[in-house]
Amino acid sequence: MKNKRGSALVVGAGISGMRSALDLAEEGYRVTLIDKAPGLGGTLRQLDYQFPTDHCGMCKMLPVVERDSASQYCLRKGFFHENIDIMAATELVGIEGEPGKFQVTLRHQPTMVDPERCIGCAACVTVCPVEVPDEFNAGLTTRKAVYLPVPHNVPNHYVVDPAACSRCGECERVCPTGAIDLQLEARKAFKVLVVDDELVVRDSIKEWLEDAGFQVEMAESGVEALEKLSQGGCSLLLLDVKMPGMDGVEVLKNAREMHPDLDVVMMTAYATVETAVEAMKVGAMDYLMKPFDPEALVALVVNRYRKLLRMGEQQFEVGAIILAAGFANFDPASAPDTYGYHTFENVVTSIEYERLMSGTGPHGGKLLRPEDSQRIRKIAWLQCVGSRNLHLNADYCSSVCCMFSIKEALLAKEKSDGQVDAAIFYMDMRTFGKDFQRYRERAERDYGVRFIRSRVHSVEAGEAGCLQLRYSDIEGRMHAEDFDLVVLATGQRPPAGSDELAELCGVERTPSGFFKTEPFSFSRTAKQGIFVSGSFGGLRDISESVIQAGSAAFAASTLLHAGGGSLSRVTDDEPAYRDVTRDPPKVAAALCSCAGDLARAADFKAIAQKLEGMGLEVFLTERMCTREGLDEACRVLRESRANRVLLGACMPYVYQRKLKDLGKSIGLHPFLIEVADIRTPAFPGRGEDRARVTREIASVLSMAASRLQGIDPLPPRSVPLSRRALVVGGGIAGMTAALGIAEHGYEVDLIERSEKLGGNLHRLYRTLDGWSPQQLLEQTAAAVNKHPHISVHLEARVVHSEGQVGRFVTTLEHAGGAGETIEHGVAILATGGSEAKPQEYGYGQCDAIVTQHELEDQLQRGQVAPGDLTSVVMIQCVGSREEPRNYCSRVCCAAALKNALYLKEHNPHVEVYILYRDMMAYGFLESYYTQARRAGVVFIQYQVAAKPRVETANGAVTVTALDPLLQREIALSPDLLVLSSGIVPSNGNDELAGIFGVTVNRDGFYQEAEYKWRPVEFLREGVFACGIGHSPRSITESMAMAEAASQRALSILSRERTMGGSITAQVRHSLCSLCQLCIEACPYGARRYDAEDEVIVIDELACQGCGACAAVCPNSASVLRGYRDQQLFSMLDAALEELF
Amino acid sequence: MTVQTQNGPHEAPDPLAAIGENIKACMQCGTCTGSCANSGAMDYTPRELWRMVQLGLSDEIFASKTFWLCSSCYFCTLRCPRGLPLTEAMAALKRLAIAQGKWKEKKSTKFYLTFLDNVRRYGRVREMDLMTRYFLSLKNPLTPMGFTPLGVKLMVKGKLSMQLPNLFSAGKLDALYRKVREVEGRS
Amino acid sequence: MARTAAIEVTEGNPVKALQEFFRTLLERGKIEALLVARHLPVRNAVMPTLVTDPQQLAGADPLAPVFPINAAKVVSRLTRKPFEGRVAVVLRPCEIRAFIELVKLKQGRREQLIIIGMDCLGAYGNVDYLRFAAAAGDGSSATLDFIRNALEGRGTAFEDFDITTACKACEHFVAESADLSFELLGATLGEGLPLQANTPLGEALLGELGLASTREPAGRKEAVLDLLAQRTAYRDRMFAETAAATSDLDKLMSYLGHCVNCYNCRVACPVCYCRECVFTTDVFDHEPAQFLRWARKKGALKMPTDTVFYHLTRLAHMSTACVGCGQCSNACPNHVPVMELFRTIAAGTQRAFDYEAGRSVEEEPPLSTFREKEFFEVTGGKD
Amino acid sequence: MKYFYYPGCSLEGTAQEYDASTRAVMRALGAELVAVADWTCCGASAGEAVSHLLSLALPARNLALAEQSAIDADMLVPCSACYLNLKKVEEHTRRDGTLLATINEVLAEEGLSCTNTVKVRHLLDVLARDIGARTVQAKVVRPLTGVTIAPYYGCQCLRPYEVFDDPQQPTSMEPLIEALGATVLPWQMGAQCCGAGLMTTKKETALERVSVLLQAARGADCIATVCPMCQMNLDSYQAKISRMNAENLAVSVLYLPQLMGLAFGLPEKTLKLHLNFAYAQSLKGKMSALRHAAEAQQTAVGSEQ
Repeated sequence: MKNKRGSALVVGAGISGMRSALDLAEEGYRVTLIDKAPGLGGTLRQLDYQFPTDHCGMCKMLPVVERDSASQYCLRKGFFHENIDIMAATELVGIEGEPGKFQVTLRHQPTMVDPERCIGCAACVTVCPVEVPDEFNAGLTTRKAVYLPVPHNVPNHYVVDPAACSRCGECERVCPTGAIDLQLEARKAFKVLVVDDELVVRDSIKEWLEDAGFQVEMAESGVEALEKLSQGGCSLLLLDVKMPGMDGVEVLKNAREMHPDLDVVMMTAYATVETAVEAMKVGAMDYLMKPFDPEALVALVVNRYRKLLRMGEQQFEVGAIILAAGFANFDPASAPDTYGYHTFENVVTSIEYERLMSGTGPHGGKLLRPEDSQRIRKIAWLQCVGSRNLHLNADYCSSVCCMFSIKEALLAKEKSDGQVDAAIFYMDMRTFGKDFQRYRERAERDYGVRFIRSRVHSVEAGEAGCLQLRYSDIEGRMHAEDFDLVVLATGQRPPAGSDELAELCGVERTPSGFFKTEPFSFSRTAKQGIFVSGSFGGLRDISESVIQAGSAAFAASTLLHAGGGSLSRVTDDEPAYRDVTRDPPKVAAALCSCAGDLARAADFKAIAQKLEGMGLEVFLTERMCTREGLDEACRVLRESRANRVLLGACMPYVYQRKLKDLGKSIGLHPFLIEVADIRTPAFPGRGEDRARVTREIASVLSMAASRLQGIDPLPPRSVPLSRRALVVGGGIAGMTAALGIAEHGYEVDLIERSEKLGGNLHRLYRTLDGWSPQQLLEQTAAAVNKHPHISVHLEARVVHSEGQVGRFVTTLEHAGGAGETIEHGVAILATGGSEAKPQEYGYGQCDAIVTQHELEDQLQRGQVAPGDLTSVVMIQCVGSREEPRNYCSRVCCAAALKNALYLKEHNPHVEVYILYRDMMAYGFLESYYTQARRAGVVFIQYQVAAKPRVETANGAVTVTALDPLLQREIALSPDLLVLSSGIVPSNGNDELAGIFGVTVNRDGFYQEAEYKWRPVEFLREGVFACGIGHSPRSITESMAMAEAASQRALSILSRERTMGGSITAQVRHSLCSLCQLCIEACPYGARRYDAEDEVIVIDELACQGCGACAAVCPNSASVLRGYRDQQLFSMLDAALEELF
Repeated sequence: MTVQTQNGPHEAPDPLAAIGENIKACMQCGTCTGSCANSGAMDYTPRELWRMVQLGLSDEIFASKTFWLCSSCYFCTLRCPRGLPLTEAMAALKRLAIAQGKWKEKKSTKFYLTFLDNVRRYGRVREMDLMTRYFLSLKNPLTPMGFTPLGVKLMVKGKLSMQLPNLFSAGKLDALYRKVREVEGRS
Repeated sequence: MARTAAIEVTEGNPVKALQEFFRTLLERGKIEALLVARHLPVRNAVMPTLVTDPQQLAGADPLAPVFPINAAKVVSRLTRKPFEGRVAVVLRPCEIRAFIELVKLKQGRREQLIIIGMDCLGAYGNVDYLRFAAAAGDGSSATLDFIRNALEGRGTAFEDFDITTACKACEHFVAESADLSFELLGATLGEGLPLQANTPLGEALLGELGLASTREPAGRKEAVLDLLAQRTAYRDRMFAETAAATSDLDKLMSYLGHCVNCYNCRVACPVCYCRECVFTTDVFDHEPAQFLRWARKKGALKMPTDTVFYHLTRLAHMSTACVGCGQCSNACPNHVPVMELFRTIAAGTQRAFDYEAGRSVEEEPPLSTFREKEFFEVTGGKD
Repeated sequence: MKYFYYPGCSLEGTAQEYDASTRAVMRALGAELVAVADWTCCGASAGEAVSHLLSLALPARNLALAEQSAIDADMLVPCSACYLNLKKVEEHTRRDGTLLATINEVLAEEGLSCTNTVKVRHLLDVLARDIGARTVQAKVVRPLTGVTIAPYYGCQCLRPYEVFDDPQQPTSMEPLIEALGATVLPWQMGAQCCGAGLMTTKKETALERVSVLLQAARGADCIATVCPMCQMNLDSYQAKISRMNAENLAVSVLYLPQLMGLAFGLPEKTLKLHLNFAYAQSLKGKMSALRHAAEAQQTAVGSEQ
């Protein structure tokens, strides 16, 4: 479906990588998506459950419009998209050229198993003699050297772990499809020269390496080594530092002179480490410390071997590069004794806990202690492990762990029917996201999760295999409590390989190692054309990563568009297929005998007879998995002139992505081609009863044949789209969205209810990191106003809208009452919100009580001079984080820190007290919290049950707060009391939502389609949300969201016409009783009742063909194309006929 | 009880301020307390003590015995997420208490002062002399009894240096001590 | 909140009292029209009739022990779209409950409607009623006989028949959801017929009509509980017998063996609302060759096919909405105990969804709401 | 291998056996110890409690003395308290840019100056990293077979500065003990505080700490220490604590070099084992058995020849 010139490389195929890749692919760009790991999905592969639903839901990221271009099954199992080339086990190793025209070099790690041929039968696993810890289960279980990197992938291919493989060759021998090639010869050709004056060292190394399949030569002195080197053929030199005569460094220098590309690894004792390090400066690649650990030595050589072979390097040109390499979890073992991790088996990281709890984990989902498989009764979560810790170079908050732990605690409660005691030890519970606060309260109130505000120092051995935590509670009482399991909420770190990537890209990094981005952007680096996506940019949960990934895709898209990509098409949308609508069904079946293997297991003659009896034409082929096999099948099918095609092969999912090509080749629309899995009935281990296998295969095939015979041959319709966007709200989010879309060449109408653009930006003068919102406002507004594609409608309101994605008609009312009607394909709602007016703490009674915005404004105008102040008190969470406004406004803690630091900077003597509940200094904001503490701002925690008291008398304010630690009241008499009152959504949101057929949540913020996976979309297709109308967020966060929303909108705007899915619902109006049950049942909001025509209408683009409507309809007035009752009946008949 | 914070930046610098400066970044997470082997014997936990330092509750701090109970094991310092020099701050509190004569803990203070005097005199510790002077300084005839058994044991083993006290000549490190006092007095 | 007024009963004839009350409603312009069961001039027929002229109320008799159709269907036809004014409908509790189901299925509207109900003492089957009425001479006397017999403890059995099985198993004989309902149970007719308002609308109407309040008759509660106990016991016996009779596929096939696919039960069913039943569409328009294939497979094929399938499908579609009015059995030409089967299955499906058909318009139909964590006993708590 | 040797006051007095065994063992291992002439006290814990500057000037004086001798060597310090005080000079002056000048102003009184060029190394650090278990093993003539040893590190060689071992779960002593042929007692207390700092001033608190340690060491023949305060603290109050707990908690507490010396076959007198209060029967018995066995073997070998 690629229809635009321009392509991008996305590095990292976790959530954010997939999101960025999909965003660009859906827009029509070609994307190469690579990942170092042998499977896709990043961290999410290992997580079964996600907040807030405590389910998965990743599949919701898949395209809704034009969904046939991508896979439509569980995304954790894998995915494909026509415009995305996916390369697993692949690294980016070179970038040259310039933005829009990068030459990138990729390196593929060989998996030794041909994925095209591997049918996942597991024959190799049964014979593999090696067992190693399985990283998928965080080392809690073991696997073989040939294994499935992600056990639930579909299709799933085995890979060989070369480090663990003993090269016995058994797997090669038993593989029924010849998919495994261990490349044993190549290894033998890899010659290692070992140079050491001690014979015992040389001998043992030789033995280890030869066992590992390498060729080894030895030299006992530098001179001998150089002589052997001069004969050539040596791939790697293992070189002792300290030798009599010519020492290691000298040999190194000479050797490198002889062979400048020679790979050299030094061998050293502790005493000469410094020399070894020096040697690395003159060309050694690495060093090994004596005494040697044989495993580490062999691993190092294997590693060098693989790097040197440069297997499967590939170069090509891309316009933009998106780095979505994700994050690494802090490894507690990397720091000295973090909470007894690795000392006690029952101390696990949050990811390990996740695997422990998983149905595919070591205990099948039962909560048992890793050490002794005893039932777990008490679990403690320790927060901020590797985060918020200056010792560990982590002056940041990892942002995700609080929610992660609450989720894990809830799951423990649910899995155990509330029997497990769950305690979370924390410093601040950072529930700053949408609905996080209520989630936390639910955990505490409804599930009895204990929240203990205390950081634990260390984990010690307790009674009966338990672990003991000693801690002081908030009131100073000491406790020593035993737990069965301690879960370390490990924070985020830049991922492994960041150093290389940073160097490769030439991008600067923050002191903690994250990539630096430009002001007011989380995705643009200083290096043009290179963007960061998702958590790789630092410290984000799924929802924010998805938003961020959209923003990165948007930035890349803008660049590609500027390169002329966006508007010029390079390929046709749809190939021409034969019109078969009027022909009677004629089904041809091509069956793969798997090179005779299947033909031996089953009676293909009988099967063919059976199918022929049903009126099918049957062809037998061999190895349809190979190019030649498929070509051969195409040829016979083309010649048969059949108008329905049935393929009998293995792994239907593999063919799903080939169907379009196949269809093109035989001129038949892919939805008229069906793939039936005939391999599974003959899997090894299922018995060799030939009659059973024959019966099962025949049954599978005749079912599919029946379905094909009854299929409605009308091809899916394409729908014309209006390529114009409507953006409601002229704040920074709205302006950013409008500009983003207009920059891509599409017309935008920007509607603003007030008389000027800019919204809240008018009230902000500084950001915490020192940038100027005013300058941003000025530049953005100017760009919007002069953009030829943007029509700004000031003092205008949306009063009506109808239609569906691609074809909305919306009516505006202008200030004078004049109306205007606009046709548009998408709508973005960016109507924002504002600072809440406080109702409490004496606001309004006295001039000395102001809000954070007011303080900022008064400071800016000089109405308040820091030098005149002696004492300022700020109260956080005013009117928020409790019902009815039970959410965190996310920006107030940052605002308080900003204003407090400003005051301290301009008057170091001013006393600033911040009364807070939990400082929401998430992500990199933490460093400002540290700064503020260091600057002497006094932070006093308060609890909702004992809020500060404010009294005013004669214009003077006194604030009394209870310090929970000392259990004492602290009386303050500030010159200024500043209230952080939080954000409320704009009062028009509700009405506007009604007009566009979308909803708001109970707090009045827009209700997105799905909090994590579709954060900028509404359930109603074609309508998007961004900015603080969706949820409170900072300027940069709002802009990122606006960019993500524009990017989603662009995927629709980028086409003149678009295709509905081949499987969609239809209404047989003559049968319909208009009970509207189907509307209720539709999870995509794709159905509505047209009262005027008294019919049920389906939005074909929004319909995802799930069939809920058909299920709920009693008389099949609602039907699903391709799955009509008659088809299913005949499939049932076919199935029963063969099995009885 | 209510804590009144003093408004006004222009008062004399609080002697506690220097210590407060070092632990300003403390966020009362409680890590220190969790590790403190002696917290059970303390009247305020370290977590509370640092809070009191932040709030400038000088009188109560020096009335407490918390910092005297610090045995310098450095566990708290090791794991303080803010990297604060907590053990040093405990020592600084001892120092301040001694300097201001706010010693509730007579034994500790006397011991430290006697010890350093011993070093000033001889350059190295002369244990017999040190113990004799320490017990004299306590002016408590019963205190030495607590140590007698060990002292006797040590003497029997010949482990106490028996060099005779040199009461009248100048001390070995007089000059160095004098200079330290001079430099410290300057700031 | 509930308010009770007493309607004067003359000559010990509650039917007359009701007619008077309806007349007042029409004459005082409170309603545009009244839908009520009325004796037709011909052969003791009692049919729902839409009356606008107060003079035409003479034959109105909502207490006649018969309802040839469940009038919910008629009310649904009346109310699918807005109309002028207000209409009162006099319905039995099972008719009201069926109508509530139809409202949820967008097949009717509660707005502009005053629903008047009554304590239902049961009804005879259509054919039985003709014999009963004929024996009494005319319909009006038959009704009075029936009421006296029922209320005075003489029972409702007559000759060799009684009220229908559905009625005997019905525990919803009080019209709880009606705006106004006549309370026969426990009433002393000489002191007037109690008329209870169950809704604000009903209350307002009582107020407008200036009817004096009265107290609930002393014996009512006991009378209701007594009847409920009888009905529930009967019902549970019926459930047990039906479950035993249909406990496997063979028994079920024999239970439904007499079905001739006439679809009368479906036509009579008030909650079977499809414009056209799927069984009469092309879906079941099997290819001729298909019959032969089926026949070949088993060696013999009963015709017509799809009878059991038909009932199972209807159970799947409608058992959650079944109110147990019994019209299906009433309509069956071959005496298939359809009602017994439906009520037995419905008891299970409605319990499973914690749903009761006809209880309230607010309660969403089970299949239109999605609850993430339901049927733990089936899923075992797995996702 | 050459090191400056700073014994510190304890090693002249209460810990003479530590001094003697360190010297003997280092000699056996081929390391030369150069005395720091005219060294003075590091200030111990008293310095810091009284004067910050004095607490740094005292150790700096010793570093300055070593620097003066113009030998390129690290300074070996067996006493953990001295080690930390000496180490602090480097760490503090690095943190505070003007501090070194101030210290030198004080040292100038004695014509000395410190530039932080001499690296301060704890004895355990030197044994574990410079010498290593393999070299140690090579010197063993009388393996401590069957002897179970609890490695006890104490605080100040581990904390606050993480130089050569994990400050909370240290292991550096283990390979050394194993090299001697002994068995390492698995316990969690190696890095816990013994409370020595409070023994003179807060005796009850300190005794409680020792008690916890001795109880945890049940099963060991010996606790190996590398700090004179820890040794004395664990060594001297065993009877009292046993009475308090109504349980005999007596266990030998030897300095690590003493144990090494035993395995190297050095005479007990050289190692001054008679100065340890708690050289308990269990260990003594095992040691003499080992000695007899070794002698018997030697005799046998001798007669064969």
